[in-house]
Amino acid sequence: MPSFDTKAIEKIHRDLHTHLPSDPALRVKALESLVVEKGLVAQESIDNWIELYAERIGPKRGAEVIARAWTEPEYHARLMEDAGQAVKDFGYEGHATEHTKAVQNTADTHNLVVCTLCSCYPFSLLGMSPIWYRSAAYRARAVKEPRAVLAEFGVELGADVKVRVWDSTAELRYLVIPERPAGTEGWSADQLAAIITRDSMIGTARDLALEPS
Amino acid sequence: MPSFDTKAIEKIHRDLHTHLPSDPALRVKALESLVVEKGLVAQESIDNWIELYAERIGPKRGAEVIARAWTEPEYHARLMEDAGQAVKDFGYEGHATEHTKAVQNTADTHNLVVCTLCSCYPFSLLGMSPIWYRSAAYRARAVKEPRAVLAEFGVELGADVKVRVWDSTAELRYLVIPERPAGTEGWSADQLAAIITRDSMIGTARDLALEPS
Amino acid sequence: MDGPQDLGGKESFGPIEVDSPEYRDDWERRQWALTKLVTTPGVTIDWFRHALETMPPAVYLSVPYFQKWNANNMALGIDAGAYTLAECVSGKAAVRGASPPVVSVDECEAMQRALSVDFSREIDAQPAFQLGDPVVTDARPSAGHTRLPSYARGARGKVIAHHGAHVFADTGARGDHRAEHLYTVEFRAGDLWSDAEAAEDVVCLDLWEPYLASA
Amino acid sequence: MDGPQDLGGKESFGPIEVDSPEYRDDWERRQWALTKLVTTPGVTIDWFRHALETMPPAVYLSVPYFQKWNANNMALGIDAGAYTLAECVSGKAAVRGASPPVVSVDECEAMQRALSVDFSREIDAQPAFQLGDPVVTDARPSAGHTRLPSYARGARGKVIAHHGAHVFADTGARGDHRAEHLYTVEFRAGDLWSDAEAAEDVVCLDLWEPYLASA
Repeated sequence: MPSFDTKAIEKIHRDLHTHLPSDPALRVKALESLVVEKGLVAQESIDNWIELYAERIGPKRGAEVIARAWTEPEYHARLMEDAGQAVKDFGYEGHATEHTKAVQNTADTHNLVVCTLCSCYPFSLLGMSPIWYRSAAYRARAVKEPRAVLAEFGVELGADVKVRVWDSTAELRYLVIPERPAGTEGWSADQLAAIITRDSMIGTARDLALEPS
Repeated sequence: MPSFDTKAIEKIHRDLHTHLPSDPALRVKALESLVVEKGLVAQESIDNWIELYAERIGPKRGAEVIARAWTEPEYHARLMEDAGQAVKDFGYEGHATEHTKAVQNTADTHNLVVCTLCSCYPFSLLGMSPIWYRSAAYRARAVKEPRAVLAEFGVELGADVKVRVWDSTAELRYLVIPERPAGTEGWSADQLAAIITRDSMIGTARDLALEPS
Repeated sequence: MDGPQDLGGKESFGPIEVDSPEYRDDWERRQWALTKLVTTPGVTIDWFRHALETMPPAVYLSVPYFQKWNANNMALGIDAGAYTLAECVSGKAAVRGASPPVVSVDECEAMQRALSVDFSREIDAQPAFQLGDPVVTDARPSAGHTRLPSYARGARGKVIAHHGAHVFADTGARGDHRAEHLYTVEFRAGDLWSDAEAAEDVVCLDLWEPYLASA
Repeated sequence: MDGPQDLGGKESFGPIEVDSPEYRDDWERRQWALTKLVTTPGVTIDWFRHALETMPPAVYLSVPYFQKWNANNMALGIDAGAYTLAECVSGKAAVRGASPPVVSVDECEAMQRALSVDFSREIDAQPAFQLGDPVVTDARPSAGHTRLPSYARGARGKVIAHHGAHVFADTGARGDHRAEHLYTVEFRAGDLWSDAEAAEDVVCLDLWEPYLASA
């Protein structure tokens, strides 16, 4: 059982830092060979988990959910009411999505999601997070200078647009619903899903292009 | 002239980090050879500055000041009133001592000095600071858990002794006056100065031994 | 606690690598899988996070994200007695175990789906705050793990949502799964930062009742 | 600003190397001398400190102290046009200068003595606070350089000394040498930390008037 003792775990971390090689590839190899030898996991299971995230779980899921919300007002209402439940229609519930909240961009509001204390992310809906989302720079700056951050992503917001930053401090996760672009009237949900980008669902992109990127 | 521009200097620091070798000895050699070639300093002056701190400026100065205060009540009063002025009797004014404040340990009070924001120190009275004084661990912990810090230095304080931590946040510097130990009645100022340690003037030591360490 | 993880509003980190991928190296993918497939019994999500916060700060800030997870998995396992430091360093098990069945991709997907964990709980206590209530956050650093970031300490905000009671992170990190009422609190940027880009922008945080007082 | 220098109360740094010497390597002594002997015109003590705070945080926390000073001397010189980045990297001057006279040890000592600098100033404004006054510090992070550490933000304390007006660090870092009244403020440990070792221990800080309000 864990000790739940701060000083004890801090000491273990210092010891690991002292004794492990600096190359992270070697460190991961050491842990992998240890847990495989101990019989805690089969090597092939690791490959399979990687395949799962490479093939099945990614931002396409979130895009499908949002495209449906754009085309079905009733689903949009359910998504806004309880996104964690609404994504279960697709079987897309999973890692860190039980308490998901959808936040809607509008002409005068832009939403941006961050986790300043670790790197919480709705993995089951968006797949693995990009490195920048996990970086100190993004975590530090998104809450303090969201407009400067957005500008680095190429999003220039006017003073007439209010920014709402969501810092994922508890077990709620956030999914930004971008605005449906003009010129997509009559498009199918599949067509719409194809133009919804990962960054637009985090909030570091705003205007969607009509061509898939 | 300096730019006084935070973003500009931050960028320069990042560039230096990218382009300089990681070995600090090489970095210092580069700066030294650059400023010598530019005619900003003579190499021998650097040696002389190092000799100054090796031979003339060190904790012996602070010890002399305190020994005099122990033996001359009038000087003690002046030191407590304005230590920056009082040390000028010895010609010990200098780097970072103009606004020095002496703080007196008593049976029920212990003083401890730190600079959490950089590593301010009364160089002209105590010489170069020890590495631990400049370390993140000391700077982080001295204000929050001074008793645990003191215990690491071998000082165990009872609950009847109140700790006063002085964080040097402005241009005031602090000099702890340790308690004069019993058994030194009749000692000369020179004899007394010999038992006053650097750490006792920072506050990480408390009881002085009767033998010079 | 004021550990290296508390990054909100901290300065001097420079530009964001906006084009960075999900992974730079293959070991990152493998560590991600290892963290999900090999868990140490009794480790709560909050103890996992808290353990990560106790890494040497210079290391926390300088190594890639999944290197931190690697160290944390080792540390949590050593702490709980699942491995020894020597085993982690050598990568060799003192005692070999029987190889477990392979988890197929479909089974991995089912595992992933099962990670949709409900953190809400029914509690007897009535919520202390209502929607629209002005609140002020605790000004002092927490003694242990907390999810009240330092940039939002001693700050005034407004309750904009109540989520019922959720398992409380601060006690969860000590293995105590009590629940407390959880709210979303909205803060004006101008109330958080003296140099806010736009004072009427807002930052919203999910905060448990013990962090809050009436303002 | 909330930079890497703001270490008071931060966690996970581990034990103190209580037996560490003044220097570990000869280059540390040489850098110390270089910093004192070669100054860039117009650099204030506060701009020097502020510049150091803008180092990449992971670097600030991981390199030896005088390596930071080395980088800072280069950065300040580059910023002010005294050197170029290329010169710092190569260690070669684009244009050689005439060698200056050697500063003898006695002259070094006289220079050192002259570093006893009076930072007090006469100002017209009357002090806003008197000895014994209860005060509360600003709760928000400063926009730029500040000497109000984050651990003492939004905290209640008591004025125990007034030092007249001293050159104000926050503006000094921008080259503006105005002065503000300076006080020593005493804080109860129990008012700063939720897990103070002894609530009645105290921490004293020297704080300028703009950091303070009546409590």
